[in-house]
Amino acid sequence: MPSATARPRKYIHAVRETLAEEMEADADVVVIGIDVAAGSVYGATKGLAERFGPERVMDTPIAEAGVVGAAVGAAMAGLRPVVEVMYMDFISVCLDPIVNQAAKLRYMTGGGVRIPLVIRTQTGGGRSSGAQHSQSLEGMLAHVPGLKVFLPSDPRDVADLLRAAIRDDGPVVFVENRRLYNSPTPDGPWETLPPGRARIVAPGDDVTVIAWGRMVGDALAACQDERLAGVGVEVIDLRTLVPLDLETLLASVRRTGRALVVHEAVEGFGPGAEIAMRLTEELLYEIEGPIRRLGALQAPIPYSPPLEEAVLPGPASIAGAVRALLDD
Amino acid sequence: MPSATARPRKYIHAVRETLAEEMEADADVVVIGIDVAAGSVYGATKGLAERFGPERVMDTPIAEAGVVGAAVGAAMAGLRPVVEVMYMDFISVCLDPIVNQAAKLRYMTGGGVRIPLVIRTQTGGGRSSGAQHSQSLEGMLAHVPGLKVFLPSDPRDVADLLRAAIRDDGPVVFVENRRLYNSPTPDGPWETLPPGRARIVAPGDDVTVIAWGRMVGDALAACQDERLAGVGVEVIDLRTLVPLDLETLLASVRRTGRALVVHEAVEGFGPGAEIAMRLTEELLYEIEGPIRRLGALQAPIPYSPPLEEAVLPGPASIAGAVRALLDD
Amino acid sequence: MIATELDTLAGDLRAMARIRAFEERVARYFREGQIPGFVHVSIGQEAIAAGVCGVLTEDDKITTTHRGHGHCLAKGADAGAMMAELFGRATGTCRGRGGSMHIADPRIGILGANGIVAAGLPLAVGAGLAALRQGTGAVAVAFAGEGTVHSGAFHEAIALAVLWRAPVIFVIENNRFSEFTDSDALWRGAPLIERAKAYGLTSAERIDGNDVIAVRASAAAAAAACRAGEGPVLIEAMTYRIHGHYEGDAVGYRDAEEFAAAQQRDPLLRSAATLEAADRAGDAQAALDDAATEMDAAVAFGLDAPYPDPATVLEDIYA
Amino acid sequence: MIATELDTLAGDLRAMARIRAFEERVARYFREGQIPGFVHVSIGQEAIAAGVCGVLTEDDKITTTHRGHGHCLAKGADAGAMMAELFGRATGTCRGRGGSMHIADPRIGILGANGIVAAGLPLAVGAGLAALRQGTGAVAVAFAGEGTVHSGAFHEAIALAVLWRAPVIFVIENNRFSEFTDSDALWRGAPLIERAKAYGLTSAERIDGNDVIAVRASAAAAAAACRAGEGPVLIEAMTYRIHGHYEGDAVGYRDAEEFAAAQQRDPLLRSAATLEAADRAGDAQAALDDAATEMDAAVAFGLDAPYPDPATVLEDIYA
Ligand SMILES: Cc1ncc(C[n+]2csc(CCOP(=O)(O)OP(=O)(O)O)c2C)c(N)n1
Ligand SMILES: Cc1ncc(C[n+]2csc(CCOP(=O)(O)OP(=O)(O)O)c2C)c(N)n1
Ligand SMILES: [Mg+2]
Ligand SMILES: [Mg+2]
Repeated sequence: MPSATARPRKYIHAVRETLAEEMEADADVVVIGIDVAAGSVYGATKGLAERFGPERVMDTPIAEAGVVGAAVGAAMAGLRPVVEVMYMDFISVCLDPIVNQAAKLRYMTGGGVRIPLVIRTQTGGGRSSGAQHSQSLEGMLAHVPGLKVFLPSDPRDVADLLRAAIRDDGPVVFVENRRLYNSPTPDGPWETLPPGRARIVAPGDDVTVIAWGRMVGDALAACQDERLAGVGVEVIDLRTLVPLDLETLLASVRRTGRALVVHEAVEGFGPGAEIAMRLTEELLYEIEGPIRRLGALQAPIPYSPPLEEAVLPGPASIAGAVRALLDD
Repeated sequence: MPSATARPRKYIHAVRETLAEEMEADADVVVIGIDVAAGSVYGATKGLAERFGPERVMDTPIAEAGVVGAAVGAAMAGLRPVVEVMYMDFISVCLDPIVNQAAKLRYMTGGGVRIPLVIRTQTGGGRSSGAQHSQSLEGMLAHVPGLKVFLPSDPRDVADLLRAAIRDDGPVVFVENRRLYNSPTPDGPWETLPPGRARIVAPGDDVTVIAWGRMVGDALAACQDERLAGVGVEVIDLRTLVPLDLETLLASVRRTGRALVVHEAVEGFGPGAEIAMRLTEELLYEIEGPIRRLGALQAPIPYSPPLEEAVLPGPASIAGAVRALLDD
Repeated sequence: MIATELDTLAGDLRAMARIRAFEERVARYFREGQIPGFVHVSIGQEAIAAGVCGVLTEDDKITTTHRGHGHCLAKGADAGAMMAELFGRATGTCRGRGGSMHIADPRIGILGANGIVAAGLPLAVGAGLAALRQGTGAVAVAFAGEGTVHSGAFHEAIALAVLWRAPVIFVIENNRFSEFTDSDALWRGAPLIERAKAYGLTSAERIDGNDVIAVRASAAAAAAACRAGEGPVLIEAMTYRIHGHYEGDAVGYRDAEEFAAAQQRDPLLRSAATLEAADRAGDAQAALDDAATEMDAAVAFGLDAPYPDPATVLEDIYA
Repeated sequence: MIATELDTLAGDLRAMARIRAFEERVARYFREGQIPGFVHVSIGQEAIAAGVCGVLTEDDKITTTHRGHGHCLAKGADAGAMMAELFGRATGTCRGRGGSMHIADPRIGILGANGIVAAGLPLAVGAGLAALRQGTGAVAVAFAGEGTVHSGAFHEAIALAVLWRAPVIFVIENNRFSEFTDSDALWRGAPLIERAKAYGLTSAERIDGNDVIAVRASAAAAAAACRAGEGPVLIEAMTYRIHGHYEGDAVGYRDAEEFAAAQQRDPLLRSAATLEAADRAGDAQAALDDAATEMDAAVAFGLDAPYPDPATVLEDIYA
């Protein structure tokens, strides 16, 4: 539960308010990125510059490799930078400081250094943003030892996980979903879970659907599909890809016997393969059919709405895939 | 079989001679990279500058993003560049032109352009090259629609696949393994296979081991391990990750009932997960135990030899993993 | 001005008017929700596209940015096909795969807009290299915003172009803003053209990017130098972004007085005034009228066009 | 020269001699197969490490390259622990995880050597930024080879350092070669220091990197400027790579005459000669002797040290 302020109303407020709280609590927390003083393109950092000044909310030129590299160096030297990479697709221009520096330098120095760095970025297909502004590349990052990868779907988790990321002494990639920015904080209790703990967002005994980010909501929506009438679908929000909460997943699938992993990322060589495989390895003799994945088709994300819809998973295709599992 | 010249003696000669042959055959083929005129660090391009001149064998500054980007543009405009990224780890500094440009521009232009580009790079752990010069990152690339990924283990395949890559009208990442550069061309027939066709390098009926690059040799060596005495191990050299020859793999595993995917890449969220999962999906009711993966441990590659040995797969750990499969 | 110069100016005004009319319709149909995604228009910057592309042939290549409609139109892309692309239709220049930010027509040398800032610069260097190696005499133009100049790709592209002596014209459109930021606030040191000269570019000049006559002259000299093997060169064209960063941007950061002054420097008004002063007001009016007619037709073509068939979605990924 | 200057020079010679003795042993033990991987030694370039690190405190940070042993030694890293690291031992500065190319000791401000060319530059900018924000008065030094200057990371690092006015000293060691390439062959345009000034660096000077007195003076001025809030600055230190790119490089590309001339400019000989001329030959000899003794002990320490326990291989990945 947020420590000081009121409950954030929306996903994007959770980002903003948690940043503010952590900046308030620790003078070493600085926010760095393109146009962060103006709030960046979705307004996630709005108001911070006015409150904390340009020395702690630092606009940068379009030079992401240098910026992220500098953030790594600043983290090694005692700051706790929260650096924004505006679209996840742009990790392509700053992968080295993420993968070869932030992720590895603690190990390479034999534990000699802490790198308390958060790389905030956002993704979210389905709005015709085109092939270079729509990718979900979390699988690439999860593959790199040394990086943690958080992907909240819910404003409460945004707050809790962003706080945990900022307080983590190692690098965390924090992936927001722009299509969730306006989603409201649900009523009900605020159950804080640590990174590495998945959340069962809908209980069910017949089949497990594992998702994160925007796909959690789509999975919940899929439960309303008439093809799944009467089916007990357990929907699990993974929340963090690294660390991975295999325990919760195993317990669920052990009970349901069937599972689908859903993600916006391209299916082939995607993150779902690891999850599905880990479950299969453990539960081969207990499952009632192959654990399956549903990700984006093997294509760059097209611009035209009907094409993009054909490429990305959504409630209908999730429901279809769950139905197919049950009929397997 | 190489078209004009004699059979290359070694893996590295196959690179060099195929480049020379293709440059001879097509004036649009140019070689670009750091120190390529001097042969680069392992000598793969040695002699080409003398033969084809500096206009076709172009040394570059250390500016990989610019160089690969320029190669993409040159390919769009009619050349067939073969650009070298000296170590696979360095794709981190030039991922954008690979992932957001080369891989996507054909699609994004509605098929309006061809991008006949080869990105040659090399990997190969086990020689204390350290965390930033030892990574096998093929999984990241295979996840990107639009890229083909070739990883020959054998001088004959180097020649055949490099030729195919150069003649391909789309981008291909061609991953050599530096620890194989000195490996000799085996005697015996030269069976040319196209990309997308795996090769059975040792037949067997009890268990299938799927590998590529240096791991193919390690898998063969594992067969000699006393723990596998009398076991019919079928070793398959995958040769290309994209396109993926699922058919050959399925046929083998259908027969053996057991399979292990081995790679130098880190196991978690690695390329083996996709392969193992695809096989499992198809063969769930036919396999005699979970299909397993053996990759590098979830760590940056350490420098010290005993540590590095602990992290990377090798004949002993492969044999152990195969044994465990059989005992499952 | 002599008659042929006036003819040229009238032609350039036609090109500018086409861009203006196109962009105005883009803004409108975006606002009305008929164009999906996001769009960045080039209103106020038309003279650069018109003047530079005016000296190019179909063999020459261009790369551009998220704000690339004008460059594509001026380079010869069909307005109807472009509009269809923005509407996401099957008959669009990219068959609906690209959209505004990725609009392209490689068949006529338009290697495309690019969603990654600065990514087009190395592509243009490569295209220039290809022209050099194949001896075609073609040049490559990289259009980029002034926000690009801090990026590594800008630096590497220029270093390579200079090293290879590639026939590349770097056209930096300095429209004051990089998203919501005053670009001058991010700038330190000598003016860009001084930096460019330090890289060893043959020539680097800062010009008034709202004066199409100046743009054309600078581009013609640049292209001639490149074709003569004396490239690469850089042009910093000073202009002003009249709309927001993208349509929908409330531009709260913009200085009202500065904006008003910038509007006075409108490149179309300016060219029209020159024509009028030379008694060729009719040419000016015809340029505007014809552009309106053409772009209305383009919109109609686009809106009438069918959406792509989802069954084709996996085409053209591999060659 | 006055006595205190001679004392300083004697001290710098000690630092240089330590580096030389260390590197000679690295080359030997690598040749003998006792050091795995590959190693890049800095023989001939010692004056830069000694002169620059001579003006730094333990709070100051440095980042360096694949050729970083000298910088680490001069910044205060323990030679025995470094040697143990190169031998891959548990008592190495990085517990055997790093090796030659990644040698580091963050506890004393050595943020590390780096295997990715130019990656250390942004890291240093960040360290400088941290010093600025935390008001520690510390400076950050980025050591880099002249091969670095074409890379995007160089450009972006300098742009950011200038924008943030970060207390960063960019020390570009121009040792003639970038791997097997004559770096001049890749250079076009104005000299580096002119380019650097165009970026808006407060100062940029080219110095004789084999003259430790000049290096120290330049570095002292640079550090003072940075501590006074006037940074960042750049120093291009001209030197010559006496060994190959890595040990084992046959250096077929090297001009014999040029090499012979470069050897005459040996920074150690030069400093020793100055001391001898001032009747302090004893200091010079002691520097060499003590260095040999220290480094023999370092080798012995390294060779005696245990290998890391493979059971610890998964430690220190996550904080
Ligand atoms: C690598 C990268 N970083 C950030 C962005 C987001 N972005 C898109 S346009 C833009 C500003 C570009 O400014 P400028 O180059 O001046 O072009 P203008 O928009 O003024 O035409 C930014 C930051 C991007 N597309 N790519
Ligand atoms: C990004 C990247 N590209 C290429 C290399 C391979 N490489 C290692 S050192 C080097 C040359 C560096 O030259 P310079 O900067 O002059 O340093 P020097 O070796 O002379 O000290 C190259 C190309 C690398 N390590 N990283
Ligand atoms: Mg701009
Ligand atoms: Mg050098």
